[in-house]
This record gives sequence, C-alpha cells and structure tokens, in this order.
Amino acid sequence: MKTYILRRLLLMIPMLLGVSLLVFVLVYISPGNYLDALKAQRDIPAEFIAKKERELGLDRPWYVQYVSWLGRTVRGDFGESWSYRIPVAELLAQRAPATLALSLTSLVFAWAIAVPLGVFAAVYRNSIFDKLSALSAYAALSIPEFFLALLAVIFASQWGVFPTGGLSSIDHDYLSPVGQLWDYVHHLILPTIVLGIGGAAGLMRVMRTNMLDVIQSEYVMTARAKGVPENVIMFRHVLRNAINPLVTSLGFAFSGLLSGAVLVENVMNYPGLGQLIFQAFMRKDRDVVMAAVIIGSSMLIIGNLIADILLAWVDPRIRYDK
Amino acid sequence: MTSVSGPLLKVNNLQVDFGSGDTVTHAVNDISFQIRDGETVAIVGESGSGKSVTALSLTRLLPTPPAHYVGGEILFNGRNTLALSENDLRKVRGKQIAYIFQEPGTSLNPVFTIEYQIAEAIQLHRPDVTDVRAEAIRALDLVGIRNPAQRLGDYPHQLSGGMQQRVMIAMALACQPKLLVADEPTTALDVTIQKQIMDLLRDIKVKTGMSIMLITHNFGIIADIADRVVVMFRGKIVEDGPTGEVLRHPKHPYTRALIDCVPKLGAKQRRLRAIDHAEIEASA
Amino acid sequence: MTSDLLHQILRRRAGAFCLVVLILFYVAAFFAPLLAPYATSDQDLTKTYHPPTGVVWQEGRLAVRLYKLVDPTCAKYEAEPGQFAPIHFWVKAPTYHFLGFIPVSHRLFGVEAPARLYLLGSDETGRDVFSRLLYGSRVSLTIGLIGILITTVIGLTVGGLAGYFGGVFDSVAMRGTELIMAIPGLYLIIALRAALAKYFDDSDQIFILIVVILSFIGWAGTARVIRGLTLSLRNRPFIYAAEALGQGPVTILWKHLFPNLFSYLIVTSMLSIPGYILGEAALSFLGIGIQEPSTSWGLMLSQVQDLKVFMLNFWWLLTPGLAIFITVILFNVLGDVVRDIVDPKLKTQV
Amino acid sequence: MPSLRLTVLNSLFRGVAITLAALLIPACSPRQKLKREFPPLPKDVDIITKPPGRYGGIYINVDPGGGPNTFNYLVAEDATSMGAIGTVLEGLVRRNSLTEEIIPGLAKSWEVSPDNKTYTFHLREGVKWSDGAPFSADDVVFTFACIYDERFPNRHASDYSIDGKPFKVEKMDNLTVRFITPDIYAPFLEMVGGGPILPKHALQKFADNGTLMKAWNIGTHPREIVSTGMFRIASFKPGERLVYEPNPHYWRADNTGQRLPYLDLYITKFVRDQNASLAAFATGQSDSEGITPDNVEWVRRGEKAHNYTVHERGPSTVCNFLWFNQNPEKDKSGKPFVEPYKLKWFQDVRFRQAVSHGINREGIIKGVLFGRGTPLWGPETPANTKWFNPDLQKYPYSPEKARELLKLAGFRWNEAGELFDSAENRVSFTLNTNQENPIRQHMATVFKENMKDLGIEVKLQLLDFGTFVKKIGESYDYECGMLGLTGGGDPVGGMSVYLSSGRMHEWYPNQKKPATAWEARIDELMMKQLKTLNLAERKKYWFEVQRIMSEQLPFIYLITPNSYEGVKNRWENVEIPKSGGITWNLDEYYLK
Repeated sequence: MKTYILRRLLLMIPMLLGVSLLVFVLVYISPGNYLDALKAQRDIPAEFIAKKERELGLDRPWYVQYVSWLGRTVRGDFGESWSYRIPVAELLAQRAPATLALSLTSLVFAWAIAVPLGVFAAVYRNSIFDKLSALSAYAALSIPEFFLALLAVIFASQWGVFPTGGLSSIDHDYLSPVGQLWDYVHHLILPTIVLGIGGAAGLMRVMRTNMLDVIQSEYVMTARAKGVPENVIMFRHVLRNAINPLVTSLGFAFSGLLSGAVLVENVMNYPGLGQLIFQAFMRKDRDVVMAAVIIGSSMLIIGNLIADILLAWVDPRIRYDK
Repeated sequence: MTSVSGPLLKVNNLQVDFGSGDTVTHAVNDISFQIRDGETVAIVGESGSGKSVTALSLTRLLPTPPAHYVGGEILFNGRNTLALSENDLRKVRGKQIAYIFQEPGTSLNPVFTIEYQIAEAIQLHRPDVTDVRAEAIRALDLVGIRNPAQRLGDYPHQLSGGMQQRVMIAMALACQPKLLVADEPTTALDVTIQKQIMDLLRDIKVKTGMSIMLITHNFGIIADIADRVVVMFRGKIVEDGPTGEVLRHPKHPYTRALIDCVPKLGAKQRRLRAIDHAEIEASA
Repeated sequence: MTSDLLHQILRRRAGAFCLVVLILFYVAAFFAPLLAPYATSDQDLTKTYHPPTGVVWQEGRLAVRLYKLVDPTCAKYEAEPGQFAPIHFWVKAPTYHFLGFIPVSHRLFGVEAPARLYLLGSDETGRDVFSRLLYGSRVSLTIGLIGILITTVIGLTVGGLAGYFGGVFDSVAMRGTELIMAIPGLYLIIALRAALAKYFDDSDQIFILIVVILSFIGWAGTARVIRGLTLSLRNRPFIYAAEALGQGPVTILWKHLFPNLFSYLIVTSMLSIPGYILGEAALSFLGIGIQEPSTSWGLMLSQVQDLKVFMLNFWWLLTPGLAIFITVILFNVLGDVVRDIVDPKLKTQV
Repeated sequence: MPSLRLTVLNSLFRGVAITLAALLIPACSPRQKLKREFPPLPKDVDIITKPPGRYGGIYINVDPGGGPNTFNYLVAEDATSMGAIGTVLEGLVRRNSLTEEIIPGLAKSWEVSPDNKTYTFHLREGVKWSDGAPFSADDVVFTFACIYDERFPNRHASDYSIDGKPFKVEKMDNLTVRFITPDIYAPFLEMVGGGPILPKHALQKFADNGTLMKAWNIGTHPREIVSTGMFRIASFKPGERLVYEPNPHYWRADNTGQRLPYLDLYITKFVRDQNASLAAFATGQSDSEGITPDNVEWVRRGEKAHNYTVHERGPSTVCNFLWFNQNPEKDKSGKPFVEPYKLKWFQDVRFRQAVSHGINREGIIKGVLFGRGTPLWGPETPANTKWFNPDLQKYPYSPEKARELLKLAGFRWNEAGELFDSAENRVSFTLNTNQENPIRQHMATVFKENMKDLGIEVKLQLLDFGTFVKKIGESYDYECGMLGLTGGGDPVGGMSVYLSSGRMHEWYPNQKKPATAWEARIDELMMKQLKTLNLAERKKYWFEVQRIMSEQLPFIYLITPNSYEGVKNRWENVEIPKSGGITWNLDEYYLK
C-alpha cells in the first residue's frame, strides 16, 4: 500500500508540470493581460504602463516567464498577487477558511439528507415517499445553481430571518465568542442549503440505486434465509455495501474542498476562494490563477488517490499490494 | 419426535404467480409433495421449471411483489408457513429451514468476515451459546475446512469457490436446522469440487440425520444422495417417486429427456440431445 | 435495437411522456422562425417590460387585448377595455431564409403593427420573450446533443483505440485524459474561453466555442470508460474470431465493439445532456457564455438576475428558467427510463 | 378544507420562524460600549459652521466594488481602494462636493505666487496622526519624495509633473511647504493639493529598505495604517467589510468643541452582486445605497416602511459613446486597419452625424431606463456642473434627417431599403463593445436596430474586456467601438483622450501630428486650458472643445443613466452632491 501511494504521489509531478504548462500557455495566449484595466483608464500615461509591464515581466517571451514562474513555485513561492500586492499564499489563506467551512457544511448537509432519504426511498420502493423524493431530486438537479442562490437571497430579504449574504454580521467583532460562532453558523445556513441541495439530490439517487442493487443481491437473500431481521438486513448488510461507492466519493469531495463555488459565492456574497479566483482569472492576475490551478489540480489528484484508498478500505476485495 | 404426527414438510396445492394483470405467469402451479424427517428429496427440473421458486417459497423468501402466493399451504412441522407472521417466519428461517445457494461467491456478503457471517446466524437462533466463536469453528470443522480458526478472519473473496460453498454449508448447519434446502449447490463449481461438495452433503446427512431438499437440474448428481426425486416441468410436478425407481423407469417423457442429458461415463460420446418442449408437451 | 428501444420507451408512461414533450420542443425549435411572431432582435422601445397580452375570442376569431402604459416609471400596463387586435394566421413578414436557404416570407401567426403580440411578455427593449424563447431553445436544446456527439466520437475513437491496441498509444492517450481531468473543470473552461474567444468572432460562433469547450472537458471521462469497456471486451472470443477472419482493427471496433457499448453510450448520453444545458446557463451567468445578439435560455435567464424582475413582478422574464428546468427534468427522467430498459441491473452510474 | 390546512401550515411556519428567531436573539446581544478617547483639539482646529450634533450611531454602506485591493496610495489603481485611502488620508486641501469649491484641509491656507508657478501651503498647527505622532511639513516632503522615487513606479508621478519634469517640494519650516511647478499647471490645487499625504514616521522604514510598495497591504494590521482623516481603520475583513472608527486626533470640531466625527462607527460592506446590497438596503439593513434607474421604483415603495428616501441626483458621470475607427494607418503586414472604402464613410462627418440622428436615445431612456436617463451630446455629462457646456449641437432622433444627410453624402438605397455608398458598397460594419455592462449591451442592440431602419447593417460583437482593450488600444483591427467612461472632474483628466497624440484618442490614437484642422484646434485648446489658472478662461477653452466634439462627432455620444441614492432618514447633514460619493461630509453626519 505504501509503495502504491508513493508511486501515485510521484506521478503527480509530471502531471502538475503538464497542467501548469497548459494553463500558463492558455493564460498567455488569451488577449490582453493584467494591465488591461489600467490601459482603459484615460489618465494613465503610456510610459507608466510600459514600466509596469517590465516590472511584472510581461514583456518577456512566455517560456521565460514560465521558467521563472516554475523556478519560484518549485521553491514553494507562489509569487505575489499583482492586484493585491501581497504573497499569493497569504491571499489564498485569507479566504480558505470560509470556503473550507462552506464546503464542509454543504458536504455534511448533503450526506445527512441524501443517505437516509436514499435508504428509505429504496426500502419503500415505489411508495409515495419514494416518488416524492425522486421528484424532489429531479427538481433539485434541474434548477441552475445560480438561480437557486438568487431565490435564496430574495427569500432571505423578504423573510428577514436569514442574512442576505456575507460571512458574518457587521457587529460580529462586538459579539461574545458564542455569539460570534452562532453568527458564522447563521450566515452559513442558506449558502449551505443552496450548495448542498444539488449534491444531496445526486447522492440520494446514487444511494437509492445502490441500495436497490444490493437488495437484489444474493447475499441479502442469504441473510434473509438465515432469519436476520429485516431492519438488520437493511442497515447492516445492505447499507454497508451500498454506501461503499459513496464513501469513495468522499475522496472526490476532498478535491472540491478548496475550489470554492464561484456561482453561489458571487450571488450570495460569500467571500470565499471561488470569488477570489474567478476575479483573478478575469483580471489575469497570473500568479493567483496559477496557484489556484496548482492547488486545485493537486487536490483533485490527491482526492482521486484518497478515493482509491477509501475504496480499498471499505471493500475488502480491493487491494493495491501488487 | 415430530415424525409421529406426519411428514416434516408437506406442500399442498401450492400456487405462486409472478406479475399481475395480463403479464401474470404461474411460476408454481398447484404442486404437492412432502419430505419426511431424515429424508433427502431431490427436486429436478431445468431452469424456469419452478423448482427454485418452490424452495424459496418454503419460508416466503420471494419478494412480493412481483411474487404472489396465490394458493395452497406449506406445512412445516404442521404449521403453515404461508400464514405465519414475519416474526414467526424469521424463527423458522435459518433455525428450522436453512438454505445454501448456487453461487457461493455472491451469496456471501463481501464486506463481512466469515466469522461475522456464521456468528450472526448462531447469535440469532441459539441465544444460549456463549462461545460463539468456538461454535463457528466447530461448524467450519464440520464442513471439512482445515485450520478453521485461521479462516475465521478471512473475507469471502479470499476463499476458493469450493471453500466458499463449504462456508455456506457451515453457516447453514450452525443453527442445526431440521431441513437443509440446497438450491443448485454445485452448479457454479468445478466438476471436481462438485463431487467434494456432494460428498460433504452426504456425509452431513449421515452425521446429522437432517432432511435435505436438493434442488438441481442435473440427474447425474442425485443418484447417490437422494431418497426420492420430484421432477418439475413448467411449474408442475410431473413425476414423484423413489430415486432408483424414477431413474430406472422414468414415466414422463420430460424425465426421460432430463436423464438422457446426463453423459454416462464410458458410454460412447454422442451428441447431447436438446430437450424439445413441443415434443414433450405433445407426448405428455 | 433502436426501434426496439423506442418501442420500450413508449410503453412506459413516464418515458412516453418525456419523449413526446421533448420531441415537441425540438420540433418547435426547428420551426422557430415560422412559429415565432417576431425576430429575436425586433424591438419596440415603447413597449418594454410588457406583460403577456391576453388572448381572447372576439367576434368569431382570436384577438389580443391592447394595453396602455399607465406608469412608465415601473412599466405598468393596463388592458384597455374593448380594445382588441385580431390575430391573423399565415401573415406576411420580412423574408428570411429557413434553414439558411428556403426563403419564407410568412409567419404562422401575428398581429398587425403597431399592436404587438406578446404571448410571454416583452423584455427590456421590447423584444418578444416568446419568440426569443423559441429561438433560444435552438441553442439550449442542441448544445447537449452536439456536445455528446463530439465527446462520444472523440471518446470512442481515443478510448476504443487505446483499449484495443494498448501499449504506447494507450499510455499517451490515458495520460492525456488524466491531464485534462486533473484541472478543475471551471478553471479550464474559463482559461479556454479566454484563450480561444478571439478565433470565434461572430456571436453565433461563440455557441460553437462553448460546445467545443464543454466537450473538451467531457471527452476525457468518456474515453476512459470506453477504454475500460473495450479492454474487457477485447479478450472475448468473438473478437478473436473476427481477428482470425482477418478484419482490421477499425472494422472490429466499429462492427463488434461499438454495438456492445451502445447501451452504455445511450444511457450516459441521455444523462449528460442536462449537464450541457446547465453548463451553458452557468457560463452565461458568469458572462462568458452565449452573447448578444444571439440568444439562449441561459443568456436570457442571466439577463434577468435582477431584483426588479421579482419586485415589479415581471414574472414572464423568468420563463427561460422554467424552460431550462423542464427540459432538464425531461432529459433526466427519460435517461432514467432508458437506463431501466437497457441496463436493468443499474450498472451504469452517472 | 384546504384553507384549514393552509392555516395549520401557516401557524407551523410561524412556529418555526419564532423558534429560529429565539435562537437568533443571543446573536443580537448588546454591543460592547464603544469607548472614545478625547485628546485635546489641535490649535488650528477647523470649526464647522453647522449647528452641533450629538455623538453616536453606526453608518453602514455597501460597496459593490468588492473591497479594496490595497491601502497603499502608490499601489492603488481602482476606485474602491482609492476611496478607502481617501477616507483615512487627508490632503492639504479638500473639495466641497456640493459647491465644488476647494476648501482647506491639512493646510489651513495657501497662496499662489504672481507667476502662478509657486504654491505655499501653511499647515494646521497641532494636527496629529491617529497614533498621536505630530503631522508636519516632513510628511508632505516625504510623500512627494516617495511618489517621484524611481524604485516605486506609480501612476501619480506623471500626474505630478509637466513634460516629465517633477514639481519641486520644499519644506520652509515645520508647518510650511512650498511647491514650485516647472510651468503653469491649471489643476494643481485639485489634483496635487487634494492628494493624500503619507505618514513619514510610519512609512519611512519601508521607503528606506525599498519595500514601500508592499507596505500597507490588505494583510497589514489596521493599527499600523495611521490616519489624518475623519476615521481610522478598526478592522478589515477582505471580501467582507471594512470597519472604521473615529480618528481620535481628527482636526475638525463643531462650535461646542465636540471633535468630529459624531459617528461611532462607519462600516463598508463589500459585495460582488448588486442584488444582495439592494435587497439589504430595501429592507432597512444599510444606510445608503446607489440605485440604478431600473430599480428606483420598487425601492421607493419601501421608503415609508424602512424610513429612507431615494434622492434623485440627476445625470450620472458615466459617459457612453460610440465611435468609428478613423485610423488610416496599416498594420505590420501592410494591411490597412480599416477597409479603405469604409474608412471613407467613417471620416465623413455627415455619415457620423446621420448615424447620430438615427439613434433613438429617448427610446432607450424611456424603454430601458424607465425614463430615468439623459441624452448626451458632448463629452461632459450634466453632472459635471462646473465644466458642462449645455450649448452644443444636438442630434435628436430623426431618421428623416439621417436619410437626408446620408443622401447628401452620396449614399443611396436599393428597393429592399439597404444602404449603399456611391461605389456600390453595402454599408455594413461591426460594432465591438465589452460584454460586462448590461445597459451598454442594450444600447448596442438598440443601435443595431436603429441602423437597420436606415438600411445600415450592424453586426454586433461583444468581447471580453481584455480583447476589447487590445483591439482599440493596440491592434486597431475594428470598425466601430462602444465604451463607457466615468468622467467628471477637471478637463485635464481628458488630455490623453482629446490630444491627437493621446493614447486614448480612440478614433485615431497616437497621431504624430493632427490629421484634421479641428483636431489641431482641439490640441491647441487643450494645451491652453492647461496653462492658465483663470477659471473663466479655462471654461471658455474647454467649452469650445466640447462644441467641436459635438459638431465633428468623432465620438457619438449616447446617454447617461440618471443616478439615485437611497439614504436613511435618520441622518442629519446629509448633503448629496451632483457627482461623487455622498459620504464626503460623513464627519458631520449625526442621528436626528
């Protein structure tokens, strides 16, 4: 197992090199650069723009830029954000907790809803409950996420119980520690629901399908023939098998922990990484973009690895020892 | 003790349907047979003849829907299992009537150890057993598994097909049932293993004296073990009699056809005869 | 195989319903220029945010109510009692080329100017939402089809060849797919969109760009699955038999392997179409999707992400959202039905 | 029956709401009492003329700009960052946004030498930075030393120089600074005098070790960002909000000796999406909000319930225009930027005037903006009251006039109503604009339809900002562009636009020498207005430039949306200027 993991991690290196090269070139060949916004301002002299171009190294050929970027990154320095003038690592670290919190809560939310619903829908297959939950799942999967977020904002503004956006209240700094914690939770509720509901619907459908698949399997018949009570069959024999693919999906969920939800974050004014990174892409704040891509790719690759490890963990049939 | 009052199992006019409305099929159509204490009865028929449905119906293991128990009764120890509550039924399953299935590979739960799966049955039906592990070892020992204590921690996929089927049998025997239903126990196994498993079953029959209902499509394997043969065709019983009698003088053309399918050792190689249903129906 | 599948779909109530409604949608999209009372760009600045015009039976024929702008500051219109404009059928219209080459100078129905027929109201420049919805459906309904066509062709070719030949080609192809799959999807989309936009100047070509980008992200997954399936089929006797008969790899792939992948492909295709429709909407929302003067449901919906639509109750502007919602549900349900049919053991999971 | 069920559902819903509300109450626990310090007022304190108010209150506004990128004056490039810096760092002089007068700031007075090239500022005595360090002439000298320092390239250095020659900044004594400009520089007071003064004691060390550009970034501790303005930064959460608290050493007070500002806190929330901030304001959760014309009506409906007023500020400073590419040059491969036959149309003033007549500005305003916009005829919008010339050539919507002009210019129509030039070329061009601005998109689609009525085919091509900027600023391979610029302020800001040698002289930038007589005249006028301090004279020159622009139409001006500001009624001293931020006199705000 150890050598397997090591080998997979080593394979990351060429992969990340390829990813970074691809994205770097894409950013390079897209028209314009970070200085576009400056160029469009009428009182900026051309000499200043040229000076900035030299300062940022944008006047050099792309491979020189790439090599110098690579050299820096390999040494663990993600460079500096051109628009914020602070190290990229620091910039991302500022936003990471918010994104992490939202990713985790929506993940927990999705699981907490999807697993029981999926199980019950499968156990009571073709019942009213099954049909209703299937219908809701279809609905949840068919609403564009950003639209759902907009509806949530309107709902919040009309009902007044939930904040219309943001991460904390304006009087956050003047609250007691418990109050501050609650404040965060309070602000997380709506984004969590909006972000989690699609995932919940998807997971629920997978869970139901898996359950049905397992219910029809012969070892369930064996258990039943042994006289095992029905609820034990469902919650031990069936669930334990049916949840395996979902447990594996936790690995993929890991990949998404830091990628942020651009659409929801934008509409709901949630100051997370998604917002920041999207903005960086739009502004062509290159080092932020590259760092985001490297981190995102690493998370994806590691997430896949985790998924594979989890799969081996939950399913005794799978081993990577060879 | 029970034999006084009659046979261990008595199936009367059982009818099981699948589906509903236009698409209904009579999987088992008005069949009756019985199994006495200590008797081994083979139910023979090709796939789709209703023999597995019959076996599963004994403890109502078929999912309803699509299955419907339309009529008849299944008297086990004098009690009609078709009329039992789910709860009472559970006490029959495993404890009174135990099953082994065709595919040991898929009949064992892949994510639990052998120990768990045997222990679960013991704990359910023999609450008085304190050392469940020892009991599980004994069960494995009984089915001829060497080093049973070491095998306990294994997962099903770590065992060969024959070993898996032995575990299934051990699991079935662990609760000391009155009737062992073996639904095509050797079909999925290699020929050499088939022999071993059949030998094992015969061995167990001798050792424990329990009744066995052996379900198979293969006349070849029953001669040595079955006391009686019931032949099923299209949901009906077409022949029922002592094994030797049926093998020597099959009355029904379908039985003859089935017997003809068995390649005889030493006999000149000839083409297996495909069973022609129309022909059988016409002659029946 | 296909006709059998169709037959089975129609035998199920949900399947038949979804299929019929979707076909209706596609027919409407196909005949949009004929069905739509106006061109997508037809404006009327005196009738912006016009509510849907009521259609009534008047003097033995269909007619629309006429409205008066009561309060221009909030686009409040009121029906003028007793004022109607009759709806004419097969009316003369500026000549356009149906399918690009059949000149047509009529539309199915319409009213005489200056009255306007707004079945689903008008937008911020007085364009007919119904007409735009019809034209927009052409993008939203085809983006998925073209998308899966591209991903399937590339996926089949790359995955099939990689699975069949193995070796260097296989590892190169698989490293390629891993590379694409290792980049967070949205980032790759944004980067590709920015880098490639300059090669697609026309707004209609942006549609192609979006499909190409979405497919570029999508083919890798398909290719990997196809490769896996091909590998598992590769060692089946019928392939050896075909090889023994001297058939070339392409023939073998085409004749023997692909038919065996059919059920997988049809199910995954069905279930991945919604992804394209929603993807287009999301890109439009971020401002990097379809651009004016083209139209798509995603673009229309993203243009009304505005509180006034809710506060002033311009509900008809949200119909593109409803259209997306319904279409996606229809595809999802149909996909599930098809999966039940071709893969009753529920092995395909998307 | 259904109604009963509804009632049950309703009460259930209310029950849930009440439970949630009960849960929320601990979150709204009483704030810790804000402590304010009151060190003695400086000797040269600025006493306001308004009647005294009382302390207290929190003012919340929402900024759709997404928050500042930096607090470093030399680094800041965007309006939000500049706004935050302006709140914290005061200049030598200030501007009364209402009257547009220059008023004393950190300097209590100043004089200009007879040759109009030397400015002497007398600083207020006793003014301190928010950390208690004294403010002096050294800070002023330090600020300009930093701006001119080659190690710290910044956009201000060129603003603060004439023909590349910097101003000379001299410390006369601790409270007196003298600026000598190499030539007469008209907007000196506004541009230079209003620029923020940096704290030498806080930034000297960064300047010394060359890391000044990295100082005062968004990760810097708020206490290190010292202030001379009405507020100092209490806390900053990137992407969320910026909380200001009163600067205990602020140098303004009312006539009872109460130091300004009255507010306890000033909080700016940052959002990316206008909907959320609008929803927050309309439900009474913020104190002020800029409102776009299309949203005015429904926001007004909440005025009573949430006790705010939506004020109309008149036309905004956003100037939308389109132009034809008149660049006659060729690219590297020798291909002309613009097809020569099209260039001929574009260079014909009658063609441009016809196009202008063909645009239905009123229609856009009525239809798209709910009647809340103003047509534009020249480079200044009426919001810039000081510099706006109302007497320009106007081009009201008139397809007939447009056709007449086109006919005069030799164009003709075929039977299908399509327009052709005298050489039988179909009149057709592509309009480029960036895709980010919805109102501009509407203007583009309306323009397309309007031109169709004239028989002109317009192809619309929306580009992302980068591509668009590259097209109009570097590769010049386009035919017609549409852009919006936020104008206002001194005409000197437009030098790069109106000078024919300018970088943003969009229709034909970077000319070696003016291509037309009227462009030469504009060059001359622009230089003249720059070299005099006489306001009336400057106005005369600038008015003539506006006049020429409106006649020659190198830019075809479109419309400007009107600007609206919603403000809560609970504030006293709200003075909303025609343009610029409404919080310019926030130090005088107090609760009624």
